[in-house]
Amino acid sequence: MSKWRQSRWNEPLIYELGREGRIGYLVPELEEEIKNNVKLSEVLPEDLLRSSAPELPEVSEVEVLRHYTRLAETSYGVDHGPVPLGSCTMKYNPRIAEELVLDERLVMLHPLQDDEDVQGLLEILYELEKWLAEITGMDRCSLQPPAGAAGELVGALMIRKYHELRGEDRDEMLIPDNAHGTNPASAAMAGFKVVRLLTDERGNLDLEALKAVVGDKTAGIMLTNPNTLGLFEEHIMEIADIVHGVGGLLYYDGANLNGILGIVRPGDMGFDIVHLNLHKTFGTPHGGGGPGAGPVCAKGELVDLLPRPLIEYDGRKYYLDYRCDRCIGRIRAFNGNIIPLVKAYIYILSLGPQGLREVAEQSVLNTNYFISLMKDVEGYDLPYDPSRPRKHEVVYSAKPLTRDYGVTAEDVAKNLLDHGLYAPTIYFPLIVEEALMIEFTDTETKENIEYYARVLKEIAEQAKENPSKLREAPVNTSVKRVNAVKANHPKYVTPTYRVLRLRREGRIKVL
Amino acid sequence: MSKWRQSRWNEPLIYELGREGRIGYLVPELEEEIKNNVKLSEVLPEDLLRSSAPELPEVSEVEVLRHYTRLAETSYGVDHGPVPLGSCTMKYNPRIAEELVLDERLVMLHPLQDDEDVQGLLEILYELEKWLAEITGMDRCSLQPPAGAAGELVGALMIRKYHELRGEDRDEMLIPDNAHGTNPASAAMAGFKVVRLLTDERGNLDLEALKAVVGDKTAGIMLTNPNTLGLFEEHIMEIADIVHGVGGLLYYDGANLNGILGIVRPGDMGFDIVHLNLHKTFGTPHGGGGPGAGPVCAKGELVDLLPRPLIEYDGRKYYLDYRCDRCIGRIRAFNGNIIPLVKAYIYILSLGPQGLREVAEQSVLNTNYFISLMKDVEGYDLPYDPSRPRKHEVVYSAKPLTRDYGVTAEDVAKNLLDHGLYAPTIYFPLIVEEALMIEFTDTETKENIEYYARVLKEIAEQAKENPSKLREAPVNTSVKRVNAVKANHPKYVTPTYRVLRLRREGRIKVL
Amino acid sequence: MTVHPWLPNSPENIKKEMLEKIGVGSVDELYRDIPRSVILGRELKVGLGRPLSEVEVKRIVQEKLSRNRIYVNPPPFMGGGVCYHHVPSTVKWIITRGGFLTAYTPYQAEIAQGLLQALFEYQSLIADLVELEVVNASMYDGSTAVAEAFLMASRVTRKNKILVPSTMNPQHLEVARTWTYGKKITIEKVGFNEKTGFMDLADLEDKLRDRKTAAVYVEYPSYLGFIDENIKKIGELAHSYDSLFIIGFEPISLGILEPPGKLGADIAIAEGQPLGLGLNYGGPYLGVFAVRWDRKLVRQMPGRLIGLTEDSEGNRAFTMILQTREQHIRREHATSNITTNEALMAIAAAVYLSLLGRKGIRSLAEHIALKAAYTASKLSEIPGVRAPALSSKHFKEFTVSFSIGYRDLYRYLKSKGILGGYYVGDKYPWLGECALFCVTEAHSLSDIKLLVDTIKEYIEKKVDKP
Amino acid sequence: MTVHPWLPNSPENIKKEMLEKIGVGSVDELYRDIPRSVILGRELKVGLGRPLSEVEVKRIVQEKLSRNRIYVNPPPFMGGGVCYHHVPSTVKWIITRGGFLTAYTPYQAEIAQGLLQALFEYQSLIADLVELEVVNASMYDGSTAVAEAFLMASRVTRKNKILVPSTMNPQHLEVARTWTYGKKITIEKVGFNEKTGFMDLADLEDKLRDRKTAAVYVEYPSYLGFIDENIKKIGELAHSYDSLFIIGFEPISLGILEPPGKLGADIAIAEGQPLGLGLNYGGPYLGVFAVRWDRKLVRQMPGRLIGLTEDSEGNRAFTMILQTREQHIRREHATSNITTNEALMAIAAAVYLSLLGRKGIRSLAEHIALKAAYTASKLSEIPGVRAPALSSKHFKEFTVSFSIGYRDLYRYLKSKGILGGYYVGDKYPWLGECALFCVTEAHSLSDIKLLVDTIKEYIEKKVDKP
Ligand SMILES: Cc1ncc(COP(=O)(O)O)c(C=O)c1O
Ligand SMILES: Cc1ncc(COP(=O)(O)O)c(C=O)c1O
Repeated sequence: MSKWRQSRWNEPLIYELGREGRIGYLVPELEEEIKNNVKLSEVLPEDLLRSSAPELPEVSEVEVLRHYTRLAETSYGVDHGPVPLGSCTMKYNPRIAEELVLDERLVMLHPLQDDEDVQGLLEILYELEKWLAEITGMDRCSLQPPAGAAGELVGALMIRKYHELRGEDRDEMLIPDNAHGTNPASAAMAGFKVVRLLTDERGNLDLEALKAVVGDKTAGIMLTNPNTLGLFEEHIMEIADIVHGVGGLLYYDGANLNGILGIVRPGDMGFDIVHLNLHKTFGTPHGGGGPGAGPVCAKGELVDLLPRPLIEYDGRKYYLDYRCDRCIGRIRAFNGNIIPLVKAYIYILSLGPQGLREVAEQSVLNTNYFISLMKDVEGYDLPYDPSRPRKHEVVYSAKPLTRDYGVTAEDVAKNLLDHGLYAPTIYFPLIVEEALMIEFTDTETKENIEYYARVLKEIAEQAKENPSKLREAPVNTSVKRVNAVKANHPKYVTPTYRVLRLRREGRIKVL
Repeated sequence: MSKWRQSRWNEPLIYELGREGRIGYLVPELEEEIKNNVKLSEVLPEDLLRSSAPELPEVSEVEVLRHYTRLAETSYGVDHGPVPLGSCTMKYNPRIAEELVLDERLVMLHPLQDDEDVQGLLEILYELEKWLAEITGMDRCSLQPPAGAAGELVGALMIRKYHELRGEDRDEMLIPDNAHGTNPASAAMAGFKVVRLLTDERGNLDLEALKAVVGDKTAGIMLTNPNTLGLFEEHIMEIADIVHGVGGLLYYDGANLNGILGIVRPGDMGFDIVHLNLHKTFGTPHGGGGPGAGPVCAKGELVDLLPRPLIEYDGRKYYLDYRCDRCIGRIRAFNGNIIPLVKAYIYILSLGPQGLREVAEQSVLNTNYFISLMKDVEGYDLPYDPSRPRKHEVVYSAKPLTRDYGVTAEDVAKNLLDHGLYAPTIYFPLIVEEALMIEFTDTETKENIEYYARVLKEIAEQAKENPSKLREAPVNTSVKRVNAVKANHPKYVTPTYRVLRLRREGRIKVL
Repeated sequence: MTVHPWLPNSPENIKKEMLEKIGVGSVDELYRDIPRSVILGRELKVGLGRPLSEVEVKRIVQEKLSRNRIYVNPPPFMGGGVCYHHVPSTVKWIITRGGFLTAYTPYQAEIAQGLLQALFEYQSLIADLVELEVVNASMYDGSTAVAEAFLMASRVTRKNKILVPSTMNPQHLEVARTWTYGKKITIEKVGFNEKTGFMDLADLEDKLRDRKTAAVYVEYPSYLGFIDENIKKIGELAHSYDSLFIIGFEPISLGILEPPGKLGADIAIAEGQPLGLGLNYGGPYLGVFAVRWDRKLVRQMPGRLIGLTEDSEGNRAFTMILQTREQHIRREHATSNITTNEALMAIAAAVYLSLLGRKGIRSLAEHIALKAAYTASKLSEIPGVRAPALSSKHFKEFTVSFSIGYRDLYRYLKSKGILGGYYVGDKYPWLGECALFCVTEAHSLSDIKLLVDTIKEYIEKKVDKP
Repeated sequence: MTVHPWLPNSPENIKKEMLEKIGVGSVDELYRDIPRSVILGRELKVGLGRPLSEVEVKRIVQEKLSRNRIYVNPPPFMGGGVCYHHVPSTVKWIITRGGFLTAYTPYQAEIAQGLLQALFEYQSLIADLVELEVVNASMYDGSTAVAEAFLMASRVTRKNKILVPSTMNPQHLEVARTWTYGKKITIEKVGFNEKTGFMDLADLEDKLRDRKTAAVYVEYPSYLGFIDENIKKIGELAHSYDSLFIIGFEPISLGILEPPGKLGADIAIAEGQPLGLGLNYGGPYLGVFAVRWDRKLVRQMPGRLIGLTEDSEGNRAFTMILQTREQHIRREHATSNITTNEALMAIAAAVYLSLLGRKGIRSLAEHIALKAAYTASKLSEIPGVRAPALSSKHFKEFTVSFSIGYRDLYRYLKSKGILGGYYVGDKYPWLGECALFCVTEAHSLSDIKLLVDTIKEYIEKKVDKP
């Protein structure tokens, strides 16, 4: 049993802290001159004044600070150790970027300030856009989408608009069975019907199946390459030809770019539109679920469809260009998730071309090194042609453990936690049963990769000897296995403290 | 048993991390022009070139970051919970101060820049000095001493010089038996003989004993008031008269000022020289042992003796005045521990006079509330007239527990740790056996004070039932009870990894 | 490539060991399945063409930032959907702790309880602020929250018309149009009163009568700063025609204004930026999204939800709930495609609301309302200036209309170090030369005086010699 | 007084409960034992006379900071005992983690293992840098480390003369005199060579002959930047007269220069600022203090020591060791009065040295040595300029002497945004108009060119029209 253990504070809810009368923030005192000259009753509509104060806790600054400090220290991030969540590219977030973005000359900029006030920042964004276009092999990028999924929606809407502008009525979006859930969801949001494509046993797209479904309803295809199995789609050029051949467009989900940075470019593979996840590939932190940034890049005439504004340079000055003749419109208010964008700028600036390529090579090296360590570990299958090198990630199946000892992918995950390691992404992609999707990224140490493989081996050995023990994990985390059934039960489901309070008071129904 | 537990990482030494070839910091590449024009062999003396590289570890940035993050999260600070170390005044460190001092307009100032470059900072320091003089009731302050003990040394040297300048030969410094160890140590460093004064049963200085030792050898007395028992010295004016009466000076150890801020001032009690601990009373963080700041203030002609430079204002400009006709000289290089000084400035500015007074009242309220909670708790004595209200702190004795069950103050401390609470200062002051010196300060919540009292009660109850269990504590911290004997044994003592390495190689003797 | 601090396995000796174990001679072999024809075969043209040290990067970035202009003394008076608020130091401190900053979405609940609890508390604090029971863990920003609310309303009601105020935040409207474009939702503006800005109730009812309206949307306060005093009636009208009622609120104003839950809102959304976030030139911000305790609504909600539950020993624990709405499970049938959201900003808002508490949020709201009204009244004393330009009541943003051209005045203010209001005369022509000003707790009385005096001075000069 | 965010028990309702339990009617009663005559009885005159909000405090402080002038582009060229170095972001990150920042001295080892380990690693990294076995957990700064070394040498040898270089850092000398004043220690300067700056060995031996010398002190490199190539001989001489040998080193230079442990030092001290600390207008800095593995020396060491040991189950653990030297135990017989030290700065140094590692420190040292030498050589090409002013070899600081008055040139440089060298002509008159310049990794080639060109330009102008 690992000696690691997580801290445990049994931290009360913020509502259970504090006392009446306490505050954690001093509102500046209103000046006498103002107090004497304006009265609240004249300022606000009387019958819209709040009848009862919001039921917020009353907590002092020190209590707030301690509370959230304790919570932060009971949350495992990349700063604590490996987080090899496949598809998530959880790499080290360089501190230089974290430091530089605290600058008030960034944080205090109002989004509607004139271009002349933000020349330095626009230059950063302009250069970033150029670099992203170069990295993807595209012509221009919109930096506005706040995340990958938003980028996908942009792409899907661009494809929709593209066909509409050509007077074509195409409502089918082709998406492989191993695609990330955001792909079909985004296509659906853009009004497309989703046509599912199959994966062949080498882990490539099944070309025959593709050929069978393309046609004049085909608006496009959404692909990620390397795919979610970590395999490079070998027939990408054929796929491009087939889809282009029927008049469809190719959309590239850039979440898996890390392993091929500087080696192959989506644009060169025939893609027309690409989104990038700066919070994956370009080292900006994930913040426990965001903020991210999901720029979208496009080629040729599709550039006109990108959401506005775009950043332009007239040789003297940078400016935001709002002209939108054929563009899909605005994808969000203002100018994008600027802070992550600047972090990504710092990331690329720091690494340069050689560094970015090294990132790719390291991430692929790490994946395949891990595979080599797992070679003689029983209990885990490597589906889809184990002889093919993986790129940024690899997907194992814990099916042998499930079949033989009733130990599931989830059990494996929970046992990894007990060793102070974050678990892989599990049960995705859907085409792999009991999937364990592992991505060490470029920033994981050889030693930790070895440790991870060793622990997986130990788990498999324990599965033979004492499988029920494995199902009790985790025990070293701040709580034991969490009850998800209760969490989702209509009688118990508790999304807020307000619900808990009202339920206790009998003032709320079963959901 | 408390459910709290500290995280445990079993973190290796930084030496045990990393691999040959790794680095965590990129030195900028030297420009070709420079490489081509200077050669190392010509630049440095050949026979002083390092013959073997220093045996530092080789670690990547991510490893360094994780390593020290894990260590920081296995270290308990005020940010985690109460740290009621008596005499240390471990209060909450306001984040506004922590934020504002990161400003490059502070951090990048070279200490030898002209006064005209640092007018803003000098204004801060000038105002801070004025405020500290007002708070202590003195005329001027030197902001230079980096800590309380350094302030004491300054004070002791000023006293020495004062008598020398008057042609008097006085070599005795009077120091109470309950004084902090730095007082006698500082007096001795300044060349004084230390004369120990006794405490009477009310917790005051024994006046008769004092009268018996004063005389023409008396250089001065070092006192803190309230004293280390948390008791205000009731006869302070008589003491001042007695010491002044024989030509001695009064030095005030300001470590215990927190409970009387804005209520009584050392200057008004007859003290001639005062040091303050900004890292105690004025909310600057202790940093695990520093940096601190220990300004020294003086009255009347003693101002001339303060270490130089002082900050002056000529009506237009602030400047550093280095003139030193009678001053004791420099106590450190450059201008003081500027960052903590600015934090203390922000602290005072934020609270204002009402806030500072409230700080005092809250700290006294907290102490006496705690005493009231402990009234019916058996096992702990409150020596020295329990009917007197304490000020910033209170000292209990665990002697009943030791006597009856063999449970020592140290055992009590370790059991507190097991509840996620920091321990009191123990075995100080020396005049209290099995001392537990508890100072909640102004920033501790009523709830935590109650919890602390409750846990002390539980410990006393457990002492009756199962004293040996108490001696096994702590068990919830990252390690169990630490072996101090081995740590100090001449055969094992290991102050550095170098010693460990050399010992393993048989290349080092017993110390 | 030399060894890099961010790439622990980049030293040649380590690479060699790894390649040997893998059984290949070089990393290139691991790329063997990539068709040669698509291999780039040259270096990317990015950065300065080589890896740079921190020393160099810092110099470059800081040089660029030095070419931005910020307004500190006084802080920006510019409104337009977002205003400058003070961000408490404690908020910044917390969101730079590694456990929050560098964590992923809490897929593994047991090792991420702190993160889950913080997000649960965010949801809870917002729920109590708006008096609606269910709040998701965040949308991207206010504008996409509006868009998602429209999409959700359409799913819930199976209708596809949305009625919005004519004065609606134009950027939000644009965004909503983009997001709903694929779903063929039409967004229609309801008539309004040019003096007050209020929605025309008769026109609203007219437009509702076909019962094709999925939802009526109201801003509270509105983009132009006024508070539509008919808000309750609007909600009632909406409901009476089986439409949902969506309120877009300003979070701090709820310290003093009746919450959406009390006004009949089915969905309430907001731009959460005022809750402890920087201006950030537009992002990251925070999309707040809340709905009533109603199964039909909750099931159709977009985004992530954290819920309270127990661990196997009965200890309180948290985990992600109702995931069957989400893309990773429901794929094309999901309620939204969102996954990465603005979690860290939600935590910032939780810390902010915790610091303020029930008393703090009220006094902050009062403070702002009074200060803004005071500023408006002082501006109105200047001949040729009307503030607010509308006769209704306002919270923190308000319109100011000028008898002279605003753009020159704006430039003059900038020359004096003041960032004036955001020009909206082009978008709301009936308001004439008009701009959106904003006053918050960050502005002192002397900041306000400076603004007023500078405008006065300018206008007097103008009038003297036109 | 209103409720304050930093004072959780300041609300009246809470106070009341507490007072009741205590059994007094007001807080005043808790002060009843203070003689009325000394009670202040009025408000203090501090701050602005009232509590201020963060909003106000931030404005006030930032306004003041805006009246400081920093040199960023290029960074300061000023030497004089301290130089500008880049502080890696990781260092700043670590020392702002609450577990380090807000902890006290680790009196309770079990709950403070992380802090203890970090300090142990600091000691260890320095030990390997200097090749001496014992390092304390820090002194206040370089100057007080010198002073404590002199005091320690006197205790160890029971002698009270200290011999120092004539070129010694004048501030350090002043500080050492202050600290040793009570102990009646005399500090004597040894003769030196005006061309090289080296110590005069013959004079040294003369001064040692009375065998009353507790220690000989050498700076390495010296305050004036040169490296005394006789350093080993000086140590041998000191030892041959039963004196200790103390070296004051520059930490980064040890990446390339022979360490004190190899040069015979008994004690080595340093100003640790180069190891990841800001300039901070003079502090906090870091006093580095190391001694040889010798019982007599270690027992007389000042300051705190952390040691490696085990817990009751045999796991590795850390704790404070050899505390019987310290004031809290030995009181007037302690080796020093120090308790609060510069622990957080020591942790910064540990992080810095960990980041650099054995290769990094070497390449950084090489980089600086080469860049400084290059700069000096370029300056020397200007007519009327000699750099270094001494003929010996230098590391990062170096003297530059001018044929014209330096103060005007200095002002001219400032007018061009350049912070020039620190004037030392007054203290070292034989060097003429001379200043201490400093070049580090933070200076780019174009910074250096700018410096050289600006000086050249000024001198040419001067010579044209004097
Ligand atoms: C393959 C893939 N595509 C798309 C996404 C969606 O990106 P985001 O989370 O930035 O919205 C993700 C990540 O969650 C992903 O892994
Ligand atoms: C009563 C007392 N005096 C003096 C000191 C010494 O102050 P410092 O630790 O700042 O050197 C302390 C704290 O350690 C103290 O508690």
